Amino acid sequence: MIKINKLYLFLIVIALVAPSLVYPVFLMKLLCFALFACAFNLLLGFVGLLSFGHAVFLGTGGYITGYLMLHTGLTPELGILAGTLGAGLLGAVYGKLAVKREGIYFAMVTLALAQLAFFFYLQAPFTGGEDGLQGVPRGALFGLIDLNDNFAMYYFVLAIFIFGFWLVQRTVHSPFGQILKAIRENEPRAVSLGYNVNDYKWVAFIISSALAGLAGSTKTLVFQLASLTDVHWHMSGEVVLMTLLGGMGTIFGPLVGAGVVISIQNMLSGGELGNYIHIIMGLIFIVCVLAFRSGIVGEFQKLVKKNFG
Amino acid sequence: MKGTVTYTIFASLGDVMATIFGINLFALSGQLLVGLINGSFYALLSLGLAIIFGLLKIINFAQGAMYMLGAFFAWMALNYMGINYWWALLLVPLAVGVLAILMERFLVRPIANEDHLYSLLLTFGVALVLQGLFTHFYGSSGLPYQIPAELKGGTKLPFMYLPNYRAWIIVSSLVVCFSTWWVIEKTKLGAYLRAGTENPQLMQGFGINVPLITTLTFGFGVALAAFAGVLAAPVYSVSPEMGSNILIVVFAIVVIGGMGSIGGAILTGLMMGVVEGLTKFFYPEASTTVIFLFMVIVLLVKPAGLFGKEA
Amino acid sequence: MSADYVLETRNLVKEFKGFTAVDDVNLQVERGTIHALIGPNGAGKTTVFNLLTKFLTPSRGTILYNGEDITYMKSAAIARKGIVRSFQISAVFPHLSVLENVRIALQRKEGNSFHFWKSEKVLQKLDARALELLDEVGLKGYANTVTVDLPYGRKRALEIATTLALDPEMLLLDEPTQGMGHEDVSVVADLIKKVSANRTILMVEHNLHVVAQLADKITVLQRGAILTEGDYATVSQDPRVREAYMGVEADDEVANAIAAETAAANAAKKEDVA
Amino acid sequence: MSSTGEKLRISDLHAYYGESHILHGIDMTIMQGELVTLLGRNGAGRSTTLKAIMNMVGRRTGKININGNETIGMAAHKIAHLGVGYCPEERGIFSSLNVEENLMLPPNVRSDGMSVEEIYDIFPNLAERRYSQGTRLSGGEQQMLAMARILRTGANILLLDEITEGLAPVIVQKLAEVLVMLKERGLTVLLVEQNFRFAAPIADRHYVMEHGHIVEEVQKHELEAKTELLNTYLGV
Amino acid sequence: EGISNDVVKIGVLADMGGVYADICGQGCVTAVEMAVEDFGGTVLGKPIEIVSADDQNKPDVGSAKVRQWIEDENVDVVTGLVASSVTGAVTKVLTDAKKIALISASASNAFTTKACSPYNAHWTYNVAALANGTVKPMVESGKKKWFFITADYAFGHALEGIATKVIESSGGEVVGAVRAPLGTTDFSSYVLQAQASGADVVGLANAGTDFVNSLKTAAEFGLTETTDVAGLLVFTPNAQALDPAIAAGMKATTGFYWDMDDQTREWSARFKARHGSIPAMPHAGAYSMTMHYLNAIKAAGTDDSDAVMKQMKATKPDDFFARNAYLRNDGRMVHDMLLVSIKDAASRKSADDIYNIEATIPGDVAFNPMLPECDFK
Ligand SMILES: Nc1ncnc2c1ncn2[C@@H]1O[C@H](COP(=O)(O)OP(=O)(O)OP(=O)(O)O)[C@@H](O)[C@H]1O
Ligand SMILES: Nc1ncnc2c1ncn2[C@@H]1O[C@H](COP(=O)(O)OP(=O)(O)OP(=O)(O)O)[C@@H](O)[C@H]1O
Ligand SMILES: CC(C)C[C@H](N)C(=O)O
Ligand SMILES: [Mg+2]
Ligand SMILES: [Mg+2]
Repeated sequence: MIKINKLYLFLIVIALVAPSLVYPVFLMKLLCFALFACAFNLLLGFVGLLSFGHAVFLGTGGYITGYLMLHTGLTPELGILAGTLGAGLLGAVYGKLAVKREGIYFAMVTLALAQLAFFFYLQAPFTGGEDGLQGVPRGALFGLIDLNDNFAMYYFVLAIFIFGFWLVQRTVHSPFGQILKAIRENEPRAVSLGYNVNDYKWVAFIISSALAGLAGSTKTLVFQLASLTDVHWHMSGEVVLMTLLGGMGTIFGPLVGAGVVISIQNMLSGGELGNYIHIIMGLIFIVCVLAFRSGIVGEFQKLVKKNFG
Repeated sequence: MKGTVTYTIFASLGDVMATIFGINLFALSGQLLVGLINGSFYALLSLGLAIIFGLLKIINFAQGAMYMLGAFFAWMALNYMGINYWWALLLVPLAVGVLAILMERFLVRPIANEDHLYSLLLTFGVALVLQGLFTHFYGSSGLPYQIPAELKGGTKLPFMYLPNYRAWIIVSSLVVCFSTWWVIEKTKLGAYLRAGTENPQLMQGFGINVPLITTLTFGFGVALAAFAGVLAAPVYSVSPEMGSNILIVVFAIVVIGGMGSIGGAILTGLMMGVVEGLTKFFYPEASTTVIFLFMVIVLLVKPAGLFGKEA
Repeated sequence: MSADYVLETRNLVKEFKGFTAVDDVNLQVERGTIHALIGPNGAGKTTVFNLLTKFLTPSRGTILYNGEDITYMKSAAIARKGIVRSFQISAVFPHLSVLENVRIALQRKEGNSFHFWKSEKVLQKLDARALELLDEVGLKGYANTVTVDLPYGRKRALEIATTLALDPEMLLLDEPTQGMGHEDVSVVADLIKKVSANRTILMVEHNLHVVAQLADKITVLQRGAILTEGDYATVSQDPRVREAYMGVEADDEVANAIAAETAAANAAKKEDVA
Repeated sequence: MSSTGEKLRISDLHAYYGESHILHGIDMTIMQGELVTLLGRNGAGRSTTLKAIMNMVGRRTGKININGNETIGMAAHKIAHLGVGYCPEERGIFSSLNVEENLMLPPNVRSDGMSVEEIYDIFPNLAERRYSQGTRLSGGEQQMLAMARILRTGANILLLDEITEGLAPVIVQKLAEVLVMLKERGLTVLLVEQNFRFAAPIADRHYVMEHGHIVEEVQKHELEAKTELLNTYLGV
Repeated sequence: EGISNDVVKIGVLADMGGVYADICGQGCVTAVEMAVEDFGGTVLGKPIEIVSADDQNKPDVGSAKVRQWIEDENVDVVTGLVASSVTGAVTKVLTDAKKIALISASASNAFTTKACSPYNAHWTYNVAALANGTVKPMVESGKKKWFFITADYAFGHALEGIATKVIESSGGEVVGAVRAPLGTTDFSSYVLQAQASGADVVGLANAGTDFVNSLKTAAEFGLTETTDVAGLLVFTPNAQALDPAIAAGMKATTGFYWDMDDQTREWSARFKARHGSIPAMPHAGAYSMTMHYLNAIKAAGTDDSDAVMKQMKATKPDDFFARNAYLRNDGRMVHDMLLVSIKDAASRKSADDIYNIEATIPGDVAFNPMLPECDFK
């Protein structure tokens, strides 16, 4: 217990000083994706549901926040709140449909539903289509702190991330989380104990989509832009990759996975290798699945257990 | 009354349009036929998925990439080796099937006992790699492929000009789909397949070489996609993106149909093509989403799918 | 005074595409008894069970529970009314501890199962009751064991403890001893006996020893219809039952053994009463 | 290769499911025409022994000689063709096939299997429900079908796992008769049973397993003398 | 003032692997490299450095990259710029940072109209030039009734919109339009609708694979035989991908054709030797605008954006690409465009020989006049 607390303390200190060492916008991007991956991991890692359309919630949060910030002059915290709620609402609708199917079907249903939304956003007038919503103002937090300053923005994003991260942890270790665990272990038994398992999956889906929306809303503020990228199925694939690579069902896996994937993308987007980005992502998928299923954090934990446990 | 309608239709074979309730019947029939053509591709692809799913219990996310590969191989065969369309139609599915067999043997089988979500992710990775490779080497603008000389031209139907090649697409894919259905539902080999689907280990115990059947089935399911790819090459441009676009739609179709039966996969595929065609006619803006909306409705009223068995 | 029936069926019929699996069955389960359903293979026992627990819908007829018509109620609703079915498949949560297994069942009534913002520590107040239940089935010492590591028979016991946590009024057991070794069979039989206090149990069972030992009343089904009813002694003497189910030339040794057990059981019952 | 001698010889058989080591060096020999049972408590490894013979476990080492062929390195699907018929504990009826298709499914491994008529004679329930979907049968009917299925193939070494499970006593008695009849025809049977009362009168020999080891071998004539011992092993 | 950070850093942002990769991807990088080499590799004694990145046609990826280039890597100017959506987002970032955007491949005319900025320079072509170049002469020659198959996103809408204006102002009418989603593979039902519309001309307001697929389908269903089909935006790689039997005779407007004269052939040969294929118009444009930018630095004696921009507008670009050219105050580079027609198979001497040049369209005819609010001095 103490060890864990020390670890958290250490991480927070690093997070606090990081922006003076690394380009802050990069860090903010990382935090947004880490939050997105944490939200996704709540479903995949702790309920065993592979949502292959999670980008739709990231994007929905982003569009709502972007639209409101552009056209109503809301303060950023309210804009983000609205985006989060909107994504959660969409999650409620999609989740209700998706939990009717299991396993691979669940993955296909979520993917198809996300594609439905993608086409909607592509055609709907308020999203700006391919252009996206550009020039979204960051505004002033509570009307006081100007977020156009990258440092101010960074600490705001960090606070949001910590909140999201905490909520995921809390959910996993809550009475609700107990039932989720039971459902993952033996679904028919949970049913026979009188639990309406679809409702539990549904609530988990809503929490996860709202958090994904939170990540999207935040990301829109950081980059001052909401676009189709965030609702595209490639993005859904990316978050799967982050979680898988980092270690699904682990606490820090999504964080590590997001860090690695974002860094790789950053590295590749520069040079000659840009061409290879899909090939490399694909190869990572293959390698992870074949040899590395527990992900970086998972394998590390195994190693520690073997040598010290 | 009946007579009058018929009369109207026949009388209008010239350039007078046959209209009922303000709907242009000729245009409608045209769209229906076009929908059927698209449905043929959907049917081939979802049939391939269903067969693979049946025996391996995995969804082959690379099915779209294999379709793309089919089209590319046809192009490469023609341009590098001078192999014409007809040979390609035979050889390319074989070649892609062989690749699939290697993929099954070296990538899919090692994780056969893991959660099937992993194989979904694995095949997703394969799809990304294939798509990336072809984009890298051939760009993304698409490559041209000629309609074979024998099938150039078309037939003037009362309601539309039907290119011969499109007619060929419908006929050939229906023949392939129906033959596949017949083998699986009506023959002893099919019984092995169906039983192997449920309990491969026991089938082994009965003396049936299930790994071989599994591998061949995977190869065959993928070959169907490649076949569709070769069929598609002359009408859609051969491009790395062609597979991923269609695959998600096919996924929705699979959810609608429910993977319950081989016949169901074929029928749903054709049906959704027609539904899409109708939408393009009545309300084109929704044509990209109609199949997904249809899926939503099916999920609401019959979660297991139109042909799915209740869990 | 007419007997107090917990569960009754009236002219229950189930047809599958022209095949009548359950044919006009009038079953009456008396409160506080152990009632066994036996009969040859394919007689319709499992089908009756599925009808009672709403896994199947009757073609005709009514099902009454405490006088209330539950014929078309959903299975989750019935579970909440107090009819709980146990499954043959190992119905445990393998990677949770034994204690947690029981706690999951207790948690339902707490009404906090959707509280994702609370710490799971709030569940600790259920531990005492969970331990009590584990004690009842002799698993107290295993409370912190991970469930996969339990021997087969103990898993069975755990499953029953979990079921009891729901505090059911009526238990439906489909072949509870199937696939068990002799030792486990008697453990489970004892357990059933033990938990039958204040409850009603309806079970399907092919193991005549268990039936003889436990059942207060036996209904014999054949080809979907009730052949005969009564206590073990009556039923087992019925020549039709012997022919259709037990076999005409029932091995004397077995018959004797059964008779002895029945006697012992009856004796025990009388002692209970006294 | 002798037609009368050993049909099955197992030495130092180890079997694993993934990481877990289940069988720890099994040795047994079964002669033609013998009916041998494997007794033991739940989880002792009896089913695993049969599965290991069929090469249906994760990994196995040791020697398994069937009808004179060493099979440890043999692919699973080849084993049946040595004349082995396996009836699994969980029955394995196929729901996508009807009863008759299920019955006809396994390929013949030898020519002298029972005819379908003969089989329907033994199990009249099956005849009655022959066009029904396999898994729509009642539990007991499925058990009958699973047994019937391998009688048809002509296999002469039968590995039977808990075949009386869930069957009404009448049918159990009928099965006992069938096994005796098969034995008389010269078939070799390895029977996993919980139902000792069923097995005792018809078996020639018994192996007792515990924790993946064979701990005792009991001949038919020793049964009486070793009752005590069996009781402690099996808790009868 | 001199050169900031002692280096001139040029960022090339393009689509390295997506649907526009052949139009302006690695090829644009190559073209910029050629410009820097031809310029001599240094300016005012300081090195010229090139960094490049893949925008994946995503506005967010592109703008994030550019932000990082500016804030973290001291990039002075961004060139390439393909998908209009990316360009829109990027020019916002650049304008905020007072850095110059040299736009080569984007089609939208927004960067010199409603999203104009003193830091934008839009080279090669735009939708207005396409409409004026291709559509106007056709309407004037009597093809009055038009039907559009339009790519259903900003670019397609813009192209259709501006073409519609041209048609109507020239006395024609638009009898209908269908919007096909980006990346549609099956155009048959749209073609059927076009057929049923009774139009004289079916305009393809799309680009890239969409253009190729829609045209192929039109030919297959016999539309090309009964009706004129006009491709509004045709790049050479797409024209090469088409069966000459289908495409022959089709007219298109382009900002550049490699085989125009000796000057273009000389440069194109060098480009092909390095890149493997003949240059499409954005490649040539990328070279031309980089060259013009470097010349302006040299002349201004500084790489300060305002000074350089002023210099760029003051001197006329003149090279193999830019003919009769000048950079207008709104950032529009006005130059002669070409009206070409696609050759049939028989008259092609090689695989690269695809166009006949039909006419030269003077820059002032091709491009719409400057808006007063965009007149940045
Ligand atoms: N879904 C179904 N469709 C068709 N027939 C069915 C179905 N379910 C059961 N049957 C038939 O109904 C009859 C009764 O089956 P049931 O499972 O109730 O028998 P049972 O008494 O439980 O037998 P056992 O002791 O063998 O388990 C059987 O002949 C079976 O084949
Ligand atoms: N597929 C499997 N994976 C892992 N362990 C297994 C598997 N199947 C069986 N085991 C384990 O192997 C051991 C022996 O099981 P086996 O099924 O052979 O026992 P058995 O003697 O047949 O008992 P039963 O009466 O339960 O059939 C048990 O501990 C069981 O948990
Ligand atoms: C490269 C081109 C096809 C133009 C691109 N579609 C744009 O949006 O400007
Ligand atoms: Mg039953
Ligand atoms: Mg067993």
